[in-house]
Amino acid sequence: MGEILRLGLILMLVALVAAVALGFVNSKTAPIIEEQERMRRQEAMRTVTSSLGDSLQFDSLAVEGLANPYAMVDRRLAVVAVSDAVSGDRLGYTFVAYGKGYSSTVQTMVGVDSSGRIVGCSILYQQETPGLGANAENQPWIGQFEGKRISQCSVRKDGGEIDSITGATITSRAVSDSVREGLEAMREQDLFEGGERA
Amino acid sequence: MSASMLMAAVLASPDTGGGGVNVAKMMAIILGAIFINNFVLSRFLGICPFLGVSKQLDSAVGMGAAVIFVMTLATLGSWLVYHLLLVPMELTYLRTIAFILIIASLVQLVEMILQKFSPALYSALGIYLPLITTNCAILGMAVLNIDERYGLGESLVHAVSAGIGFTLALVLMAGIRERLETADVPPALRGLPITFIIAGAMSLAFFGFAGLGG
Amino acid sequence: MRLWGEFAKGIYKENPVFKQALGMCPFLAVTTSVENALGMGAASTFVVVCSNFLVSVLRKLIPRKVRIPCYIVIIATFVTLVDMVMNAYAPQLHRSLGIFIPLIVVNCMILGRAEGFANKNTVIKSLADGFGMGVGFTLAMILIASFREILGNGTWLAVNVLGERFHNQPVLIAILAPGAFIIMGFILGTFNILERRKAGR
Amino acid sequence: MSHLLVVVLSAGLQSQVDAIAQPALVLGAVALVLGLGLALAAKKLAVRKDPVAERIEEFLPGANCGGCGYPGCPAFAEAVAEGKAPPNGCLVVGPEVDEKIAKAAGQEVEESVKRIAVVRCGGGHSATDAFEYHGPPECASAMLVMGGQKTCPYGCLGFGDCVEACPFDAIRMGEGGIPVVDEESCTACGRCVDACPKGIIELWPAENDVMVACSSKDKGGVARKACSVACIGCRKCEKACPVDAITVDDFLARIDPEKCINCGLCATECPTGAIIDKVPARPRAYIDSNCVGCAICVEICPLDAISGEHKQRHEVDQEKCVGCGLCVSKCPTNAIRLVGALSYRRSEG
Amino acid sequence: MAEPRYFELAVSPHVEGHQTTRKVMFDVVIALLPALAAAVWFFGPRALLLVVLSVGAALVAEYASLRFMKRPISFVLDGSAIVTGILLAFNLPPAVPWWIPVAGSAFAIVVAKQAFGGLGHNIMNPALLGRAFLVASFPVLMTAGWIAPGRWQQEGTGLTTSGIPQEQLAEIEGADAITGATPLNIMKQTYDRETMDSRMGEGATEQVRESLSSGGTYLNLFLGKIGGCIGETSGLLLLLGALYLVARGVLEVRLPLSYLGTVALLGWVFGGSGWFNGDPLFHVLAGGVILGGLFMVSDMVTTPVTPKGRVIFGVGAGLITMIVRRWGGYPEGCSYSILLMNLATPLIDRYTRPRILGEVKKSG
Amino acid sequence: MGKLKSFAGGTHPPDRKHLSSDKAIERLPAPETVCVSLCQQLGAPSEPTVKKGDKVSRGQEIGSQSGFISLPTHSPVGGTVLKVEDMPMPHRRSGPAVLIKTETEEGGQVFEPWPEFREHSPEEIVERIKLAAVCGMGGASFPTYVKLSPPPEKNIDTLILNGVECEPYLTADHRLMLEHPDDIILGMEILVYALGAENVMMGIEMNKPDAVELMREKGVEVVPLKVKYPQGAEKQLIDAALGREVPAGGLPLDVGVVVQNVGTAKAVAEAVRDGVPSLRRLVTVTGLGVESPVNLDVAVGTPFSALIEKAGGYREDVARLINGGPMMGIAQYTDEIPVVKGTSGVLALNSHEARDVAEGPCIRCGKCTDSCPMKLVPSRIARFAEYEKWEQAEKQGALDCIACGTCSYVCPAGRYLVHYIKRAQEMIRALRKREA
Repeated sequence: MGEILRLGLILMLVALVAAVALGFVNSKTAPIIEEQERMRRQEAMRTVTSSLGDSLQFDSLAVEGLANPYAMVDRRLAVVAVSDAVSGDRLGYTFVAYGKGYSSTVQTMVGVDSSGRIVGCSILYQQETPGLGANAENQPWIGQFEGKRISQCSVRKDGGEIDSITGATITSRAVSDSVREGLEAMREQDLFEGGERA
Repeated sequence: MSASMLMAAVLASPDTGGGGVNVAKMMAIILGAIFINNFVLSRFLGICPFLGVSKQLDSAVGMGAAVIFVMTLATLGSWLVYHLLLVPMELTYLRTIAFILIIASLVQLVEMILQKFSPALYSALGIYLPLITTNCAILGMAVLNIDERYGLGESLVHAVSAGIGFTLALVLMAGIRERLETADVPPALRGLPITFIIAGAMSLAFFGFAGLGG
Repeated sequence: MRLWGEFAKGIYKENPVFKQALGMCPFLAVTTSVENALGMGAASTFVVVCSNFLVSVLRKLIPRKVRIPCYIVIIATFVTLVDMVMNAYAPQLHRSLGIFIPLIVVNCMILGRAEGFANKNTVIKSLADGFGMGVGFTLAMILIASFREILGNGTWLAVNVLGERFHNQPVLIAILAPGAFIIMGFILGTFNILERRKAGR
Repeated sequence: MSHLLVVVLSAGLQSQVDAIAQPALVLGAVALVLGLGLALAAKKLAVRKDPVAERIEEFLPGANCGGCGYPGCPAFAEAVAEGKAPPNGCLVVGPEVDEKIAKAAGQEVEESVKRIAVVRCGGGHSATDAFEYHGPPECASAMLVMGGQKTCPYGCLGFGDCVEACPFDAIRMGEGGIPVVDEESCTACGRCVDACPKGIIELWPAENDVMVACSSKDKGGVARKACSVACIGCRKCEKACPVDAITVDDFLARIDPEKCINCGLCATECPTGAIIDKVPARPRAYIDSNCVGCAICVEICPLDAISGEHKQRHEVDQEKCVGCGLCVSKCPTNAIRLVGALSYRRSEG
Repeated sequence: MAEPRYFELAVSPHVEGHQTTRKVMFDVVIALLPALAAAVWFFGPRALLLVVLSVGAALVAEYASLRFMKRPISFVLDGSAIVTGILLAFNLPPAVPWWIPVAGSAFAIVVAKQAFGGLGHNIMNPALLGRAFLVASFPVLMTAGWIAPGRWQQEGTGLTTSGIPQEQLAEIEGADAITGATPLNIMKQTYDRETMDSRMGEGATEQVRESLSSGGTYLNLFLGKIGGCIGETSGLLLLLGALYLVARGVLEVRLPLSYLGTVALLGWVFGGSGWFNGDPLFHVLAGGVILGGLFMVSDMVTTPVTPKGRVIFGVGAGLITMIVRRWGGYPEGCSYSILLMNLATPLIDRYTRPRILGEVKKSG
Repeated sequence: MGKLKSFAGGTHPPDRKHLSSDKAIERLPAPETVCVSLCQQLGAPSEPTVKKGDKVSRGQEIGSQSGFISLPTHSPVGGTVLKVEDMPMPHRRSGPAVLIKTETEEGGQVFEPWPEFREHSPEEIVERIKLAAVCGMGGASFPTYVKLSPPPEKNIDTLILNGVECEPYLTADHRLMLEHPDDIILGMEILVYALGAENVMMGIEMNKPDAVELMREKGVEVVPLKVKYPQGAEKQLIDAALGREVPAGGLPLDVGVVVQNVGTAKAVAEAVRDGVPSLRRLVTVTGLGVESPVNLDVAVGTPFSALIEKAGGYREDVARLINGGPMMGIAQYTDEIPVVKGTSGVLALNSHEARDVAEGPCIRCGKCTDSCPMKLVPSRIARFAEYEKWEQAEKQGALDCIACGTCSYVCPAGRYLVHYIKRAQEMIRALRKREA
């Protein structure tokens, strides 16, 4: 039994040292990572809403019952309200759409104006096939979402106005469907003015 | 850890939020893991045993079964540890080290239990267990489940399906390699090279499943 | 010099990928571009050097029976370190390597070196060995990544090498999974032919 | 003082300590539990069947990578112990460890004499064909059809089953229609010996450069008719051999490699060329001034190549001497050396 | 007595059957010629050019690899490379650039065939693997490039690539979006009834389906007056070729029958928008099923040799074809289904060894 | 005519029996010297009992039985022994033989004639058949008495006389049935009596309708069989005639059946009724390589060259000489070899008839599987054999192969399938022996 205890303790010792080292490094890197993540989001939010104005203010919005179509992340869709930093007028929203792509969950940052028209999209994260699905990140494709309304926001095959990436229908569909579903969820909660009713 | 805590954690897992299991999503996970994103052929996980244990059909089947078994158990263990221990304590950065420890000890434990209580099963599966510790498919599965934010149920389904997918690839490969034993493969390509080429061809054929369940 | 020998053997004679078929998973998965290959190579080299070092230092202290778990913990620690550091300072690379960073833990090459070499050799030798293996691994990855990136994207380290027309219509399969397998198969075959030629002389 | 330090530390590095203590605690606990479990397992698993396998396992990495084709290191160790797997099957460990494994498995038969495969037939194109054979071009197949196409029932069929069988590419089909063994590459593994349906390949000491390249047990006339280089059992070699290394049975000469001194006399005597002498150039005996003229060498020389006055320094007739070296070993004053053709390995040793 | 006479010695048997590998291969080539003629008729000389390029590339690749491996060059002329070349070209859309068949053939011969040891040793159908390679490598080129049967369009018969007459298609609202698609593409869209209806008005799905299943379309499908791959247009002529092969004893009927039968059955079971209301005839006639079923499923080298195994292969391939058609990402699953079953062939062979005469199977 | 009985698989090689089917049997006088093999049959060779210079009479024993499956050897002529040594043989490179200078062809009756065989017990009859050295005349030369001495626990209910003669070209049995039906019928009765069988039938392929008719007229129960190779193989014949499957690795007597060739029946009749041992046999000399094919009644030990001479000599383009039929026969490189009891035919093929295909790789067409009468997968066994995987070859049923050659015949790739399998059989048996 003593032998066993000794072995266990040695392993514990090693693990202890490892944990200490990791804890130390983590305490140094975690904030950087967090900051970076935040910056990226911020940057993405700014990019997708750049057409709404120059000085914008972002506030997260709590709407009861705003269901996240992709419930695996969060049951509530985290919508950020975009308003003019000066006047405080609400100009639109941003949110992150999650769509199950070919080999990863594609995250798209979506910017819409207050009427529900998309003003910009950019891919936050994807691990799709290089050369195919990964091309979703590229401007010519993701750029076509700009100006689209909810009903147009699906691939042509499904009757929408989004051209699929050749050979990567699944990724195309994942992005457009997830964006549309997010918008639909917001529409349900009457977040958009006029026009966009069911 | 009390049972109620466990229950709470499981219930709190996202996938049960929608009320009831989403069949379509489950199908997507299953088909995805077996065919579309086959661990070996598409995600490049578990290549070493895939190359190593695919020489004979018998061992391929045994290995496959062992992988399914351990993968499921490891997923269960790692998911619980991650969501009940690491997440609450904000120690998620320890996941790699924690998972590998869990997997290693789990394999050992299973081996021990099997040997003790079911010698028949041990001789069929047990001999493959040691090989699984360093099978990146298992660790990959644990990490993927976290990255994909799967709930416990989904994770388990994912694990079983991925294991089946792995077994499928392994068994097919073993059959082909047995046949190639008596084929006129150019000497330079015999052994590993041709195995890679077959894997490539298999991977290409599996493209046919693209979009299934999606 | 002997140390040079320990280092150099990893590059061709005992190349972990081509001669020992180790570390295949990351090898195939991340070699879609030379850049990724470099990143993965650097990370793996770091881990194998560090783990070789530590294992060699501790080789007298760790009892045989728990040596594997201990090595795994040591390796996992360094992998997590790399994970965190890369995430902090090279987030783009971190994202594209994805799941394969934590999976360095189960790269047989690293455990293999720890157990097969560092376990019974001096610290300095183990460092040389680890470095050699890491560099060998990296070079191997760069080799296949070059094939894949040039064929599959028309670029090398993101520089367009085969002209615009090819870049727009590359042989996509090279960066897809089947391409990885098939190219690897033919590279190994070529190595076999070279070996034969050498033996024939 | 120390108290102060603790206070300062805990105050100043509060967050830092928290960030480190917590993981340490968790991981330490996990590791302890697992370590205990593993150690317990190791103890429980101590029931091993094969001590050899266990010893081999000691040398293995234990990474269970599967690269060897076996499910894990223990399985590989067992396979090696049972002789099913080659000792160098592990891809991870280096050659030094391979050796240790081989030793543990007891498979390493350290050969004192390097042996190589030799083909006991010189026939090939010199041997006549009895008929034309239509079938799979393999010796084993031809063998099934009336024992092969050669008139000589003992001779090489020349389809190269041995070439196919050699895992080291050490055999190729020579121009004479007889397989040629590359001495450097041959490892004396014996695959070719098994592969030859005529059983005319033999493992032969590499040092023995003189051998009978014929297996025919037919009577002289019959053998001669079938093949121009057949051993006809004339016994000339038997008589020529200075060391009685040759015996002729069943109309076939046989050299005892233990006794043979590579002098090549038999080869020169052989009327059909059935004895092959591979020595490129022979040295000659040289008698130096240490010679006391005892004439022992004169007695011993099978070729009468040494002559000289009694108590005078003797001389070797360079024309007659074949460098057999018999005199060298017998000279009481060590006055005789073999010179010339120094590349010849015997003279070096 | 005169001088003794010596005879050649050979293993038994001493007489030979009438078939040789080369005859078998050239029979297949002959059987494919009518369909080739149809392709040229419908798609113009370009189809012929593509086939010639493909065959040429296959032969060159075969020659080069045999030379490289220092194997007897005579195998180049055994006809198998020609068959591979033709079949590969038959699986291409008629408007692909000229280098596509060249690349595909080279891949098919080098990777799918010679790397495995050449004729008889390959695991997967080279032509299909070549096609899969092309689809994966050049998805844009391989999924576009359909052309409507040109000759008829020029003469104003108003046919479209889908085989549905122009006027009829025009009746369907918003149908302009689908004129460039093959029948299977259209069928695929009708699976999502909701979208289809919402886009083109209530009942559009049914309307399109009806058009697809109309007698005219059947006839077009059968005769080949539709868009599609070079070789898959004319079911009639393919069938003719297959009958020739059956008559020559080259084609074994178990494979094609079980395959086509399964496709038809499953086409009925879930080939429609619900269950058990599909159109079996449509599913058999559309796309590459006839080409695949008659000439690829029955590729000797890559399919099982045992009678039972052949049936299993056919059924399995049919099942996968229909699953891909109904639920998969590609409109056509024929070629992939065959490749996938090719992978399983060694296993099927292994487990379907016939009972040896007098053998008592061990039970339990 | 209803559906003819047959078995599953098989093939239809061109039978070319018309070359000799209407040629009546001619008796060929013994040549100047006869070379009698001491190993006429399957099993151990007999021990020579004569030496150089000895005078022998026709029918005298010149070799004695040695071992269970073995037979004595008799001199087919009266004369002087010239030498006793190894000589070239049709089934092996060389074997022990006795060379006898022919002086007379008189005599031969060395046993007491038993015109009424029923006066003797079945055991006595079997003993007589053994002493008379009767062995299977179909080609395999299995000692007949062994087949007639089943272990007591096996109940033999049926005797099948094999008049199928499915090997292409050969017509000796056909002629025999037409010309000596009574001898055959007598032999059949003796065999039935010796075996105590209840049923007896004769299997004849429908390419010999005249023989079927004649036998029926004589009151024999004939099973007309579909013309298909290898209809005459024991297991296939039993399957076709009775629907019984001989278990793998087993013998016909495991299903209560004994099969005997019609020629054997005649030899039995002569041994019992006339007291003459088996000294002669019928040989079809045919093929496009000889001028005029004939059916001959020759003394055992007659050289092939004498038979060829009788058939008008070779034609210019003769390429191959075969002992037996074209499917299973053994090629010979010289005609200076003697007729043995298993020589059912001497076949001289010209270069067009003789198989000469370059062996190509297997294209897995499955024709061998479809046509294998034993329902094996020959291509697979051959593959395993080619790559020397004997164990797997055995698992695939290599030992069940009857070496009929159908697979090689139908193979479009010209693979030497049956040859590989035979090699595997030899290796497997050798390995088994080594293990035992």
